[in-house]
Amino acid sequence: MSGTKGSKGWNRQQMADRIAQEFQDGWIVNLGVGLPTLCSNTDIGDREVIYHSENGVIGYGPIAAPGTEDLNLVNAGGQNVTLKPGAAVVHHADSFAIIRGGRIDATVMGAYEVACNGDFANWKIAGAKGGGIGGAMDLAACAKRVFIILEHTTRDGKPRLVRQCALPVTARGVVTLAATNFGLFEPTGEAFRVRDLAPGVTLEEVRAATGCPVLA
Amino acid sequence: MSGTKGSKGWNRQQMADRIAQEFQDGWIVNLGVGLPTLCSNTDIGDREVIYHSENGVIGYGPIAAPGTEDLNLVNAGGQNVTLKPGAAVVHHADSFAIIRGGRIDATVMGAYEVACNGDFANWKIAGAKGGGIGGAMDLAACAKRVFIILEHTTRDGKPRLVRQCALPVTARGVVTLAATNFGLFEPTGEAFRVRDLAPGVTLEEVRAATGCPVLA
Amino acid sequence: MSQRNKVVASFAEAVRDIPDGATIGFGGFAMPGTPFNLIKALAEQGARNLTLVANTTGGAQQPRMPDIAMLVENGQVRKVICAFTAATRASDVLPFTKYYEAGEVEAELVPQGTLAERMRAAGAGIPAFYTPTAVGTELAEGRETRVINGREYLLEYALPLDYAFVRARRADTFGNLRFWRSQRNFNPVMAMAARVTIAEVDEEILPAGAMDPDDVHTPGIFVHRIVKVPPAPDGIWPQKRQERNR
Amino acid sequence: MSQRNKVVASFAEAVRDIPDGATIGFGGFAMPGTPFNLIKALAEQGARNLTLVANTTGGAQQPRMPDIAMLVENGQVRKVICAFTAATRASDVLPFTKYYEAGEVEAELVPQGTLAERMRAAGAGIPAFYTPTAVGTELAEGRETRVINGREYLLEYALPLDYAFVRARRADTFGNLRFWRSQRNFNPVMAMAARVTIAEVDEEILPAGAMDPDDVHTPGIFVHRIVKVPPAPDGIWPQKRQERNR
Repeated sequence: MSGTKGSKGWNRQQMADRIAQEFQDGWIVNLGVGLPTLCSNTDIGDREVIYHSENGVIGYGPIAAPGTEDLNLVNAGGQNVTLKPGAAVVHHADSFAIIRGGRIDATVMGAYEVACNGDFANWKIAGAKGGGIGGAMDLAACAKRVFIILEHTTRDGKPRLVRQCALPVTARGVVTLAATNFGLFEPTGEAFRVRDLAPGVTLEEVRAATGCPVLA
Repeated sequence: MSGTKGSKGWNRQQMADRIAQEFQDGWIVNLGVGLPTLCSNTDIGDREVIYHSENGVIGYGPIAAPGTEDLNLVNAGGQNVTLKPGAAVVHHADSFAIIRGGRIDATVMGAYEVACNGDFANWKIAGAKGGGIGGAMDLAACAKRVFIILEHTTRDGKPRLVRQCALPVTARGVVTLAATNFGLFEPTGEAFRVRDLAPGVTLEEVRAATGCPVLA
Repeated sequence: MSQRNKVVASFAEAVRDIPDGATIGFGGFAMPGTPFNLIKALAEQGARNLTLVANTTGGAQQPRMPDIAMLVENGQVRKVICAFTAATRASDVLPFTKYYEAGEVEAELVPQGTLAERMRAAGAGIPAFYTPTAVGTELAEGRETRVINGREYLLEYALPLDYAFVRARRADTFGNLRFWRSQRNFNPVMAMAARVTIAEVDEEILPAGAMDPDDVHTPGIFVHRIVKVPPAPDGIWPQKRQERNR
Repeated sequence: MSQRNKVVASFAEAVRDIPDGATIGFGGFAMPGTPFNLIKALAEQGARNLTLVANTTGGAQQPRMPDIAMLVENGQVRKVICAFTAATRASDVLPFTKYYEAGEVEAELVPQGTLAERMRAAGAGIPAFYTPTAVGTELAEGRETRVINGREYLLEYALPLDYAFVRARRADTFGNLRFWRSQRNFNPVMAMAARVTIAEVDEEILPAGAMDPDDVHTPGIFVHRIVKVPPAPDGIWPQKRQERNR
């Protein structure tokens, strides 16, 4: 989840844009903290998406313009957002009832690692005592689709798309698609299948930077 | 739960009055359909009781005067009631969260039988297929105190205060006090202890009409 | 399914796609919040072999309003799941009883709080939970219990619905609902439990944005079709009934 | 406890009786709905050996507001139960981490939805429930799971509280509460789970009856003490923080 300045392929917004292109009209979508938030900037034409935030806000809109913030209205990342017409607020147990109950068409999250068996890891740093789960495990286990946005490799060049997660997983076998700066990838069990390559990125480059087989 | 016209001891309102005298200031009380409803007519001085109805009404008041009924506001018996200042409405799952969560200081119910071991039966008529449980099993299992109002005997003179319920029970070992036309009785395990006798009723008469030992 | 405008022109249209064998939940406790118009439309639509979930089968009061028992009388029902499947006074006769005793319809009797919680659990993705209610009774016979912190509890399973019929006071085009007083009752949990929720609504449907987000009782993401109840006699409204004092 | 007037004059008075060893839950998600004034009063009151339940231990943001970690720093805390017990980015440092890594405080890490549901279960008299969340993860290791309809679920237990600290926009003297926007978050479920709920309230306390019964978010039967938050600087209010865009 580090900055992508100077890295090859898509930039942060383009990764988010590619995921947002998957959203269908009428979907209820939960955007995680950080990179996923950028999906709400994407122009997806006349498709209408309802954004749900784990703190119970259903139907939020763009970040509030400076000076107009309601300090008692935030998204999952604590940013002051606005509300769209038709918005509703519920409490935390009801908000996770919506998540656990299967009403979320897609959740978008950041991650440290995604495995080709659909596992992913995003709550515990290597060697840390404790972690930050937030709503990630509920969303990962229960959303209809789990989209991940992450850099294709770590800062020191190690693959983040791997055969098996080295870090403790958030959920098993749930990832639908992962967008990286190199492209859009679908875990198929034994490999990742390329759904899209970012401009200027070759299949060979992807394969060299990925910890498991990559299918064209 | 038949009429008491001509029967010995307390009348219907007096039985309810005796139970209502047990209510303490600040209690949250659930009144069942029928006889228990009469408790809300009782003058209990400056003690304030909050009436809860299983359909989610917290803080209801007297039955609405004819012509002023709100047809969308009823108590557990379907009667159009009024609301007191401070009232609140919740949905059914939250209403039974209040019950199951132990917030009800006392529930008052009718019954066919009460046993001296604290069991009681009020949901299934002998020989019937099916029954009417409503909120009775939740209230009986979870209220802090279970008060029962019932006639001391059936129309043909059989005791309703018994050693063991013949009918299927609503809950086991939960009855705090039972008020009948003969008096107020406390189940002690092997017997009923007399807490009050109705005017003109003797201990001997109670014993003759009761299906288990009665302690003075 | 569009989230933009869920308003449907008629009750018939709103229930048209309900297939034989569907499980349908009904809000309502006594008259308030009962979707009379949708029940009537379902009777006219004719789907059969249905499983119906409601507080009661109805029909004990006069005037009789459209109720679950009418669908039973109509031959549309395989099973009911209710907190009342028979009267509690020998002198009362429920219309349902005749069919139940004749074995023409199945019934599952569930304590009211357990019924509400099973629906809420279905909506909340909780497949099962423990409750103290009904422990030690006939209803718990042969079923799984568990002692937790020294007390015995009964295992209960979520009860998901294909459709929910609800009645609300107010709605916007997005499907956000508000109920009036005890009209709320089972309606929000029925809506949570259902794949498709159909609401009949007392007032004119508001545009999205006209309801304050803090005032919504049931969020629109739980509601899929909305029909305005027309004035009587075309629409069915709660009526005064004889006061009973049992 | 009187239901008539629950208004208490000061935060100090509202928290005075909290004993050592109590379990206390805190509403709040980011700034909205966080009971800053009650947290500060608890720090001044000094009860020790506490178990604290909240979304996070706090302190990651500037300006720093009264938070759980301050009570840890103050030596009052035995254990925290949170959805965040460490940062998710190596570059972030939580004030809590130092004490946790030094073994001076225990922590139980719980997924946020499970945390909310455990509190709701405590309030609803449900001692345990099953959830799909965390199945197959480190959090489920060695714990009881069960397959229901072909899917594996984890058994989770209710988490009852001795006290809940909540923050609301509006209250009446009976304790009925309304929250503003995402101020609601955990507050209603914390209130449900607690034996004693203490609310700090933004607006002047209303007389009972001034709030419409359909507009109440948390019924007064769940609320025991209410304190009006005074204007700053005597009272602590949410403040703008630097926008972070990670």
